[in-house]
Amino acid sequence: MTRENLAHFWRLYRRNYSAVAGLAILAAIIALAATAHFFFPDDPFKLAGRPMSPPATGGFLLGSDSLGRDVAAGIAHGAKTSLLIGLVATLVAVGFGALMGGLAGYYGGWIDDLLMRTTEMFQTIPSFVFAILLVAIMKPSIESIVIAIAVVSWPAVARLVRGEFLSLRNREFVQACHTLGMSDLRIMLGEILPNCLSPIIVTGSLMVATAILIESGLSFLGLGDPNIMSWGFLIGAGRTVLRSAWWVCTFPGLAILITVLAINLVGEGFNDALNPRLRERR
Amino acid sequence: MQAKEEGGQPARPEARRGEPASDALLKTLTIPGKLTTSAATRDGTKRREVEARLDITRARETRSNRDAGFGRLSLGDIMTMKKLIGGLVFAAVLVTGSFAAQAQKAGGTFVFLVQPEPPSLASYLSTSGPIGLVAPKIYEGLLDYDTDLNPVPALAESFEVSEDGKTVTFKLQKGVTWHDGKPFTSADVQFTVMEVLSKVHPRGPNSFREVTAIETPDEHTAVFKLANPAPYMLRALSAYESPMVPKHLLEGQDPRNADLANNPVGTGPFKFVEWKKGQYVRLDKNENYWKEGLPYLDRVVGRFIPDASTRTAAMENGEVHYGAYGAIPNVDVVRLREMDHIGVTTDGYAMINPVSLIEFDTTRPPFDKPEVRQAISMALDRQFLIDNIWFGYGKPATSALSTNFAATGLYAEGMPNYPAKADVAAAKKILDDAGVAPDADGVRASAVLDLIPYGEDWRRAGEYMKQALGDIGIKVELRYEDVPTWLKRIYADYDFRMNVNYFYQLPDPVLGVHRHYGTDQIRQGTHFVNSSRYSNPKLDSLLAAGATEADATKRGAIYKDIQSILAEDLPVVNLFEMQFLTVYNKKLKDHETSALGAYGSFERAWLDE
Amino acid sequence: MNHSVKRLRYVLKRLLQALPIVLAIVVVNFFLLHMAEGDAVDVLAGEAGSATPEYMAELRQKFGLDKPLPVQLAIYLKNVLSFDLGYSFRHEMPVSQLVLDRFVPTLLLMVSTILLAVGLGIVLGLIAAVGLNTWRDNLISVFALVTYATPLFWVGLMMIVVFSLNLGWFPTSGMENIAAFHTGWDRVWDIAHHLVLPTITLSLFYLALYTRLMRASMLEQAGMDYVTTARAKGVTERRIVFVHVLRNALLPVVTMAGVQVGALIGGSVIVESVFAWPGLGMLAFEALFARDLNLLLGIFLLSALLVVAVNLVVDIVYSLLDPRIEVS
Amino acid sequence: MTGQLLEIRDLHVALPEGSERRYAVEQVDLELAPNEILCVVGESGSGKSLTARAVMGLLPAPHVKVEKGAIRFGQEDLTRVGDARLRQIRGSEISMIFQEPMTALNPVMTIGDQIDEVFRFHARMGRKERRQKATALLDDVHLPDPAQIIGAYPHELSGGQRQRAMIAMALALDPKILIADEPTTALDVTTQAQILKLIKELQAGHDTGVLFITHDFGVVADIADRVAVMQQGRVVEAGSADKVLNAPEHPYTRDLIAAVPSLVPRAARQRSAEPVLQVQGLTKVYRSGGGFFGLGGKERKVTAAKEVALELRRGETLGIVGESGSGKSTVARCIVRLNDADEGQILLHGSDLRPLGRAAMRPFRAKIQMVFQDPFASLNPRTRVGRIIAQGPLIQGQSPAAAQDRARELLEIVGLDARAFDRYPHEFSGGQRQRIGIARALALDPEVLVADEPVSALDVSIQAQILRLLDEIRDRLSLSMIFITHDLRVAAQVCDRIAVMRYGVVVETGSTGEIFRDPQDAYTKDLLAAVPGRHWLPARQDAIA
Repeated sequence: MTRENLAHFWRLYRRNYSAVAGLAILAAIIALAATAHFFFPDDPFKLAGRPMSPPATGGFLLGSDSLGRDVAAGIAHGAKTSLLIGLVATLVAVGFGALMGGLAGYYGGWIDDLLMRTTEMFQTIPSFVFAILLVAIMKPSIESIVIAIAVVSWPAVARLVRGEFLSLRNREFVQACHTLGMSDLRIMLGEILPNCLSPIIVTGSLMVATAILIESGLSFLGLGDPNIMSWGFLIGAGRTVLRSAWWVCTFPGLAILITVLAINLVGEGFNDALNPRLRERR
Repeated sequence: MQAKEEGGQPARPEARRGEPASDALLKTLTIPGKLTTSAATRDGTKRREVEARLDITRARETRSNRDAGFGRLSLGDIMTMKKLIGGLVFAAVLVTGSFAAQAQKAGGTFVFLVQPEPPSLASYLSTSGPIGLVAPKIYEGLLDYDTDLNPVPALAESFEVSEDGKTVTFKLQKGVTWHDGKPFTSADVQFTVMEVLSKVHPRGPNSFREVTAIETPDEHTAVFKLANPAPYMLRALSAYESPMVPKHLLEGQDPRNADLANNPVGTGPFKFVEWKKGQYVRLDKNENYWKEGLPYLDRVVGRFIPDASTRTAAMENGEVHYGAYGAIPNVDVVRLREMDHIGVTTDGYAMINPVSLIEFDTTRPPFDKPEVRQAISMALDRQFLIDNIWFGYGKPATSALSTNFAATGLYAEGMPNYPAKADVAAAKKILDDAGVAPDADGVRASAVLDLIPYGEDWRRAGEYMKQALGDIGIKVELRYEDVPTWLKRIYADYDFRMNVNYFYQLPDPVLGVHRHYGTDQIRQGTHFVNSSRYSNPKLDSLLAAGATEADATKRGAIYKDIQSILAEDLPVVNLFEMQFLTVYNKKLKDHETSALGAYGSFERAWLDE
Repeated sequence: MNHSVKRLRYVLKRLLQALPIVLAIVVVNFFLLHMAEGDAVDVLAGEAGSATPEYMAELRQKFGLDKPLPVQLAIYLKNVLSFDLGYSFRHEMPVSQLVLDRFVPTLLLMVSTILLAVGLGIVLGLIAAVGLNTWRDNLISVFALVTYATPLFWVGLMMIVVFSLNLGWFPTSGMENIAAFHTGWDRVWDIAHHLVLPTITLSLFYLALYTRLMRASMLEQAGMDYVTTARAKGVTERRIVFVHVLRNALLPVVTMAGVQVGALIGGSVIVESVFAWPGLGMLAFEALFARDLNLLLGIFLLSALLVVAVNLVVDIVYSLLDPRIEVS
Repeated sequence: MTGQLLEIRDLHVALPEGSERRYAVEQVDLELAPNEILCVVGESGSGKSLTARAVMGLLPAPHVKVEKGAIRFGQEDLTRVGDARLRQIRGSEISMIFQEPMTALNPVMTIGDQIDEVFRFHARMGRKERRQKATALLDDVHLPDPAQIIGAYPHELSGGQRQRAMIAMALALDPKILIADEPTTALDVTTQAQILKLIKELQAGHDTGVLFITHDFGVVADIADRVAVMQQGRVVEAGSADKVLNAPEHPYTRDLIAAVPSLVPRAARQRSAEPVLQVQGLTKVYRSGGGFFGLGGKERKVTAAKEVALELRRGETLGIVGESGSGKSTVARCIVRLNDADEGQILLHGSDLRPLGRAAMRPFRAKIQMVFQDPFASLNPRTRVGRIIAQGPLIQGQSPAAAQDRARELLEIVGLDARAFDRYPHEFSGGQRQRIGIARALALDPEVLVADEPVSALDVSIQAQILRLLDEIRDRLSLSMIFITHDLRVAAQVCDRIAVMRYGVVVETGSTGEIFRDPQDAYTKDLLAAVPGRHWLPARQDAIA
């Protein structure tokens, strides 16, 4: 995108106040993740003080957990992991989904049939159970969680991209490229793909949110990576002491809620700004 | 479901796996001495109140035994039975009479937690914990054991051991019928022991190893013919350990595939009615129970609630009355025990004696050096683990043997390398002296720590250890896998460096301790044995001697030597002695009338509603 | 009559089309499960406590786990095609019986969740769209956003704390009051009572989804030409909303409901776990960690069929709503 | 004036803030008498549609609203009456029909139900009576088998039938005014003629005043009693049809009328004998259904082109004329190898292109290029104009510098500023974009240019410019051109020879002069007869080209 395009985009985007608020929150969370090492230089797993200290006591802003770890530090460091998992899983899912959907939509015929049956298959399997299965098989680690989330998320992207490719491949500008003798690959990547980026970005931004939720669900069921601090980990670790130390579970839960909320708002903002047809509605 | 989503249980040990006794049981044959164990440390007024009541019950029981001319008999006494004169008769005691209701109220539905849902109810096939919670209410054994581990009559009204110890004659109760109406006879005993327990039960082949034949001179007499004397066999006749099963429903089938597994028919106080998978198993009062007037309860329901918080909630608002073996997480127990309607006890686990520990692969660096293992033992704060993860329930380990063995004189005090509080400086010094020096980043060694996948607590423990060992320069990465993966890794592939685990030490070290250390216990593919692959000929001979030594003092000395060696070598570092908790609604009365605790029949339990 | 024959043929054809997908699911999962370390025997032996390698080998033979993979798969597929789901290693019961036992609660939870989520979602979306940019719209939008962003298990746990423990309105868990063993209408009422919290918990996320979709769909349809036509005819706004726009706006919601079924069954694992609801999700979870292959495959098979069936129902509903789609 | 049905006075329709203009409609005065057809004519953006909607009170709220002025209907000012009254008026006293009958009808309601609504909201009638009236109405608009159509859904009808149903609905309660917003634009020419006839017939029978919005002077000539010409939101000229059409005063009106292509074919040109492209026996069948494992249902076949034979000679423009579905576009797409024909030969200088694979085709790509219909869809919105034009040469192996130079040159040739090079397509108007599309096609120095309806999406004045440009470059670059169009007026001015297609078959081929003068095939005759305003010969300053 050029600068003028960006400026145009921003003009449209900022008309949606809640989206601007979402962006601000998200920026704050990213800043938190980026500065985690500055404000909380210690390992977030470090036993920093008296276990189960309530918020604002014992030097713990948001309290400490059952081992005396700082919940605030955990949230700050966990932000990085959760955002990273959300982002990477989404990128993988979007990449793969776009590949499958793009090929299916562009070529049609038996390729479409085959790829779409495969997609359907993945949509027919109960997705969360499948994610659990994958993590269990690959053993809980941040990589396997990312892969599992991506595996259950890509079909939605594939369907979306297929639809876009289907409609775009018959657009005249694409046909013009055919008449110029352009290769399929270049048409797909250079001509069609840029034109379906908007819906992909919108869907992708919402998928980041979903990925964070899935990660927390997996952690809740005990399938998180035990070596890496994430919000899901905090909740999984805190749920056992939920009734006696509400803060251990509540603050990471709120962090997830706020982040997912912010991402959703940003996604809606993207949608409004990128989708001119809906623009007038707000 | 294998555990992982579970939080907060101190252990769901039996829930997850059977008692890993193995063939070592056999060796109890020659163990002399008194083996009474008392697992619980007694504190807190609430428990005391329970005990007071239990004492009354016990007194009553004992009295009735005495009245019948059957003296108080310790387990040790039974074990040395062959030295006793002639034979020992215990006369028919129909317990029912002496238990005529005083305050007991009949009726009501008793709901208890069974966690996780058992795979089946075939207690003759598996010693799996959840089966143990349900099946003994349906099936009965020949004997039962009181809270001091003395045998009391069950399906056998009396037994007699011949002078040479090679013949044991059981006189069976009369008028006992199976739940389907067929009479219970000596043929059932013969079939159960010979065709079922000695063939398909995990421990049966050992318990009944010496049984060559069972003769049935009449319907109410079963004569066990033994190749060698086997007094330990008389400890293994409880409903939990050796349930009597109906011959007419199993004969001619493979017991492993029989329908009985899911539709049990026993002689016990409660009849199996239905099992809603994923919800509950329902047992109703056996109206034709041979103990007249019992049971008091109309109905017993075992509920399966996978989520620990929800289990606590259900206990809290009275939807369930009873949860044992850590069904309620310790953190919630701390809260619940303050409530007026909830009681908590550590009783009922006398026979299992659990200890948590770290197993090391002693064949590969860095843990092939005993010094590294010592340093780890020094660097871990046992009291921290107990206080913060198990919420005060537990006792720091001080030796390879649990302090519960103090009663039998086997436990040795003052072993080195077992501090209750961490001693980081000492740990570092040990490493420095051994030449395990830190690199530029301060890292002396790094390794993966595997965690037993039986609940959140172990993950917390692992997270703590990662920090604690980081302090002495041992960089730890945690690994938490599901049960089958973990079992395979540790016991079949030996693909690990250190592993957090817990074992039952059982009432005698031969049963629960030897399996960690003996060279003969390096058995690839068998779970819960010497996965450290520690092999020390000197220790092997001491273990052998300890198993056969009859004299209590000499045996104590042998075990002191064993503990000294192990305190230096530490192929396994014991962390702490675990205490399991039973949480119950105070409406429930008389639920702890046998040594088996939650694995008991609950025939005398009643609800005060 | 001709119509119903056509519809029946359509249903049959769709089921036939689904067959390869369902089989593919079975095959994929079969291999995935075999990639996992350990097997059912390891778990059973671990539970029993003291199994020897010989005993384990014997068990493997009994379960057929000693055969080469392709043979195992062939045997399984052959059995499946003759409607035999095999025997659960762990529960020592036919898989079909186990799975069908848990199917009813799953269906109950699923149907009530879909009804609540779709029904209420439509109503809320409609209210929001009609009162665009009013406080109602804002309130509903905020509600939808927040529920969409809240982790399920958190909601579930909080529901129990608030509605079961503090207020005592609903039971904490389970499907029935098992101490009571109600029969007849009492039992129906009892189950309904137990159903409330899990349904609300599970449906919140989807409720948010459908509310937002419905709102967007209503707004999109409100800009269509036929709405202008209706206005030009002098039709009241009320009728425009409820007769013209609503039916068209429902179409994407219905489609989405169909797509979500698979996710719903999966997502219910957490809710089933929190509320001890005896559904398929939890059974699958347990089966996975017990490496109870037959059982897990059976569950995948059944849930795949369920998804196929629901999609079929959705398609038929769709064809009833939209005359442009012909069921043939 | 008195006795008017409708008087619009000083109407101002304001656009939302930040728009290009403040008013979409400004100072508009119009009046409509009973039994009169008033045509409001103008190009896109002239405000004609919004004027019509303002009368109905159907301006897109809340952004666009009447700011000033009055719309007097009887005793009332429609800009001031309440919603309830407005609803009463709509459908019963003033009704409206729209351009696109497919989207203007609710897809999920039957035709009968949609007509029924008019009665339900405005008249007290029993269900049975309403149904009878609806059936009668459908009969009035000459729909076949009204009893069946009443239960049909919109998608089950053809475009013309749908518009008839719309008209039936609009006239259900005998309104005083019918507002028709480009009601025939989306229809084929023969259908259009029928619908126009129908509107006129019904209007005459019911004394209805019709406010007819259109961009097409041919249509105006056919039906208008009076004409108002709008430009940029203002009425620039109004008067009787005869006066405005034949003696326009305002320069804008004159320009517009001058831009309408004449039906009289231009003078024949010298013809080369050298065939560039020959198409023989071209057949194309579209298949749908089938699918994986043959489970997708029954296969459906549509023969879009059947044994089509064409010949294009050097320097000439061959027109392919037909209505939608005639297969004219299919033929074009087969020639440029966008579609693969099933049978036949496509001979370019004697070598058959049809069987060539991708790679083998590439060298021939440069020889045949295409110009597309939709100037908005035919340019990638995310690519700069310079790149769009240079792409072809780059693919064909030219150096980037050469390709860029060529692109700049071409921009000049098609009449665009060189600064256009770095801009994006959305910054250009439709006509300019079509120029860019032409430049792209020319970048490869083709011998044959296939233009698929290149001007049908453009306003008439722009259309004239583009046609002029195409003529120019054909001569300048000695191109041969295949020109696909549905518009006989355009064909008359552009083509040397014409092939008429119907249902995939070429029914008649001949020189433009012959075809117009003496059509042989009955269908060609129908087509010619249906051209709107065929009897009107605009006074033109100069003929095109």
